[in-house]
Amino acid sequence: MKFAVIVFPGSNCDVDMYHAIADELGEEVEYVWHDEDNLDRFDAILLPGGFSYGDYLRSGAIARFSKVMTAVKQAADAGKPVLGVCNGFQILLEAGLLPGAMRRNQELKFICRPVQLVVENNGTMFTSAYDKGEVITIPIAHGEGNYYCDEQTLKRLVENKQIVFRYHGENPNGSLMDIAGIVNERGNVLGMMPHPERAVDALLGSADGLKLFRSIVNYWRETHVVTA
Amino acid sequence: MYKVKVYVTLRESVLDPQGTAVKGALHSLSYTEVKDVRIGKFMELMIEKSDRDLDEMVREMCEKLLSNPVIEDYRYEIEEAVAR
Amino acid sequence: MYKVKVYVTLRESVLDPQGTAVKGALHSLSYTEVKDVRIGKFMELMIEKSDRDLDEMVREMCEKLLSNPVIEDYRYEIEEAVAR
Amino acid sequence: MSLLLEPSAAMIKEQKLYREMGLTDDEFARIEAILGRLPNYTETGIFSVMWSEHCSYKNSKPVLKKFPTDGPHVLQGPGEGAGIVDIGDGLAVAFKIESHNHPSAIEPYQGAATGVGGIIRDVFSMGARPIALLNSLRFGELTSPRVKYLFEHVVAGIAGYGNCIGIPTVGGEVQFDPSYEGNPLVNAMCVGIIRHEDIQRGVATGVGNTVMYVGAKTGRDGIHGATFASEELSEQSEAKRPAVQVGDPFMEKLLLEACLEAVKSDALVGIQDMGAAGLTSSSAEMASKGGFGIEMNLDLVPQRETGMTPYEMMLSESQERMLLVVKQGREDEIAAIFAKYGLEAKAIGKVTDDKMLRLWFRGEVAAEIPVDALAKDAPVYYKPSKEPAYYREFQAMAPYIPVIEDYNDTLLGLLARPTIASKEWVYDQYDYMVRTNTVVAPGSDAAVVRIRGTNKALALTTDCNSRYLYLDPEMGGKIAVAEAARNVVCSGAKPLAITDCLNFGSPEKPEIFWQLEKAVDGMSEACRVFETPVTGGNVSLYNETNGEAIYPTPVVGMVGLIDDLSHITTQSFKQEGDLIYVIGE
Ligand SMILES: Nc1ncnc2c1ncn2[C@@H]1O[C@H](COP(=O)(O)OP(=O)(O)O)[C@@H](O)[C@H]1O
Repeated sequence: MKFAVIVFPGSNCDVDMYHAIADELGEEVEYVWHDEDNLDRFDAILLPGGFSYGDYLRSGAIARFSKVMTAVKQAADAGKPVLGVCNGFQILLEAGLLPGAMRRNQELKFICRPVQLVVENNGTMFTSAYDKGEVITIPIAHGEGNYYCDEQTLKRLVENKQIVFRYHGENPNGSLMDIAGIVNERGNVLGMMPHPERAVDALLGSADGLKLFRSIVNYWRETHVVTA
Repeated sequence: MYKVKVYVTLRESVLDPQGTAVKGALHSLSYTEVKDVRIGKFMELMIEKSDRDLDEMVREMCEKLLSNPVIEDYRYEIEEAVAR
Repeated sequence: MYKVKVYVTLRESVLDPQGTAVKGALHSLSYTEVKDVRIGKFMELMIEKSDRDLDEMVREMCEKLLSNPVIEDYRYEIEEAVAR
Repeated sequence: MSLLLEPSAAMIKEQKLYREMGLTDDEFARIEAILGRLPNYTETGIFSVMWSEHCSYKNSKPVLKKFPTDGPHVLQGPGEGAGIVDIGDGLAVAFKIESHNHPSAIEPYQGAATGVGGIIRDVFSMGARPIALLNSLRFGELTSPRVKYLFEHVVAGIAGYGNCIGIPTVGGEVQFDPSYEGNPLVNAMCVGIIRHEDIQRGVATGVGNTVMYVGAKTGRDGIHGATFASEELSEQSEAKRPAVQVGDPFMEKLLLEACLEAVKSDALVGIQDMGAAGLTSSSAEMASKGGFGIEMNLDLVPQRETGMTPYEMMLSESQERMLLVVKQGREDEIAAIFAKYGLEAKAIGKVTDDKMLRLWFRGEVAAEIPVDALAKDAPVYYKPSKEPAYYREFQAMAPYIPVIEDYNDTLLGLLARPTIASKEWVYDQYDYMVRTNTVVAPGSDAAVVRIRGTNKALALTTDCNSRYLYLDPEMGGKIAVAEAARNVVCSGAKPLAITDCLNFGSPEKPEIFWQLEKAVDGMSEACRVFETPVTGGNVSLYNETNGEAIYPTPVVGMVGLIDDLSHITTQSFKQEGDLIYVIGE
């Protein structure tokens, strides 16, 4: 299975994402520069965190116009797993691949710390290795993670079980319904503020994020077993 | 050359944490008369004359990039400016 | 009740990385007519009538809190507003 | 401002205008002698920044000579962007600390942010990949709104820059004391990893080689920042506001990646950050170190504003700029690397053999100065030193023995002191995990950052208890180094070397100069004992408000090596029933 890590100018969690896949997951992975327009050779697309284009104007607002985003849309339309973490999530929102928008954290401060999440939906291709209701520890590091959407959208997110992760205990940023991560209706595009790629090695505090990447690999194996 | 002023504001239904914080700070400075604060963006663009329709172009820029319709509204003003 | 609009802009010689980035993005969206972008803040304050001089009060708030005189300029407009 | 408005050479001399730029009468006479004529306005400005304490260390040089700077593992001692120490496996660690005190007092967010940006450039200009940031902060008591404002915005500025560029801020310290009320200290440290063969130096060599400018355009920001940093803060500081620059961490991220790619090319001869006194110090120092001259055409300098004069361009402290020397004929290769990141590398001059800094502007020579006069041969002063009366008094006092009635009360009281209390409020705002190598996060003794691809890690800390230094600078200096060493050792590491930032009051006062000398004596002795040479640092003098100096604050930044990840130790208690020992006296 082959992963793409998209690198925008100002991405800075690209290296972490790369190492999580290459070193901890043991799968193939390649950096893809923002001006490429073809992602056909990849089975899953990862949009890492960071400050694309300095996060100037609004986080993710400028990156969404990168050439590579057209290819990301195509991959999403083709049903490939697309994961956006932190800034990657913000870009997916700005690009309309996921509903809603981000506001500044309620306390108006950047927050970096490990937080607890509840796996609300373990029926997705990103979460099948978790138990439903499992509480996991994953770090957050963001200044704009205060998720917002209008009421109808929120209702739909709930009805379709699109809310995948919620903050457990204290909500660090003020997001609606303690949302930490959502998928699209089809279930193949996941955006989340916490950083699973920072939780893949117990030496650094937690390896709870590894199951997320394993889920993607499991999904891929299941769907590709015939052609393999 | 035109000077285009764009105002981007949070939609009324969206809570504005920054505005709330500023209101709190103003109160603690004893400006308790302040009942509400909303914070938005103010952009000044210098745009050269071209064949395109300026009004339409500015609207497009606002909708595509300068504002996020999910949470923001925008309005703009166009002034003729003397090239410097 | 008054509605006070405050415009905070970066001083002319101060670097505006945001404006530069937005200009670049607009160019790559083919709006090459855009020659300059400066990004500032736009604030709307609802202020209740009181004994204090409104004009002076707003000026004070701008200088103390709403703008940073080291790098920013401000101006404001006062409108009478109907209380909602 | 048009050139015509600049004072003439004669006016500068007659009206002693050079004094406003911080030059003394003697220094001006010396400049006249060096040039064999009167300097014009641009030249006077160039001399004034290069001969400021900030750039020339003219008052501190004799003191800095006392530091032990050598050791078998030292690959680069003081004098370059950062010191470099061998850590085996062909790898080395590059690190340095720097102050941004005065800018932070005026505009705390941008002052702190650009301080971080500057120290990062110092490290990657050596060719090293920055892997961690630390800081050391001093403020007045948290009771005043002004101090709260400074504290909040300094922390936000450090976070804003480091988080955006994606280098983890892994440690630091904060002390609150009335002596810093009007003059906060903001010291930032950056640590990087480098392969031995990639080490770069800021030199200009090879006649005909091309001088290239990369990064942000030059604006009128920060003109005379170096001189400003070498004066005490006063009411008039407000009027000097143009000295405040705004940082662009996004630009620096691009610059960092591009420079680290460029250093792999053998087309690159030298590279230096445009720090204090920007274009002036980078060009003059590179030429002086290389033993060559530099000629630049200022019309080619990328400019953000229109109508900039040579004076303004040479003294601008616009951030996120680097100066490169590239082999003649290979400019395109380097330009292509920068283009990938959307940056322009622009040829603005060339290396010459006449050891002159020559600047052209609109077809005329705007300045012509021997480079060594600006760098190597800048004046050095041996300031008088005098033991302050307070020191005698303290020494004569009987040792203080506290009377404690209720241990619980005292302990809780101590823990509530902002200086001692948890600093979580601070480090929660720093992305201390990005690049996923932070094994020990802020909150323990030293931070520990592993080195990917090896079984090694680095322990990093900044320390200085300035109250001890005030009471006894020599002993306090020893204690600062010893505290850093203890923090590093407690984390499982062997101390390697230190960088230091000497924050003091005005060296014109003999009592302050005495503090500086004694502190350095103490630090030097401790460094010899621990075998932790000083591989670089920074001096920030004139930290005074209304004639009152801060406590002597020589901040120590120490780097230690952990040979095996299994040696990493943290501070917290691990389980019930474990025995607690006290070691030492
Ligand atoms: N300005 C700061 N930036 C980052 N970390 C900090 C800062 N100040 C304190 N810390 C972290 O908080 C912890 C405790 O700091 P401090 O109270 O100074 O204790 P110590 O005296 O043990 O150094 C340390 O791990 C330190 O790295």
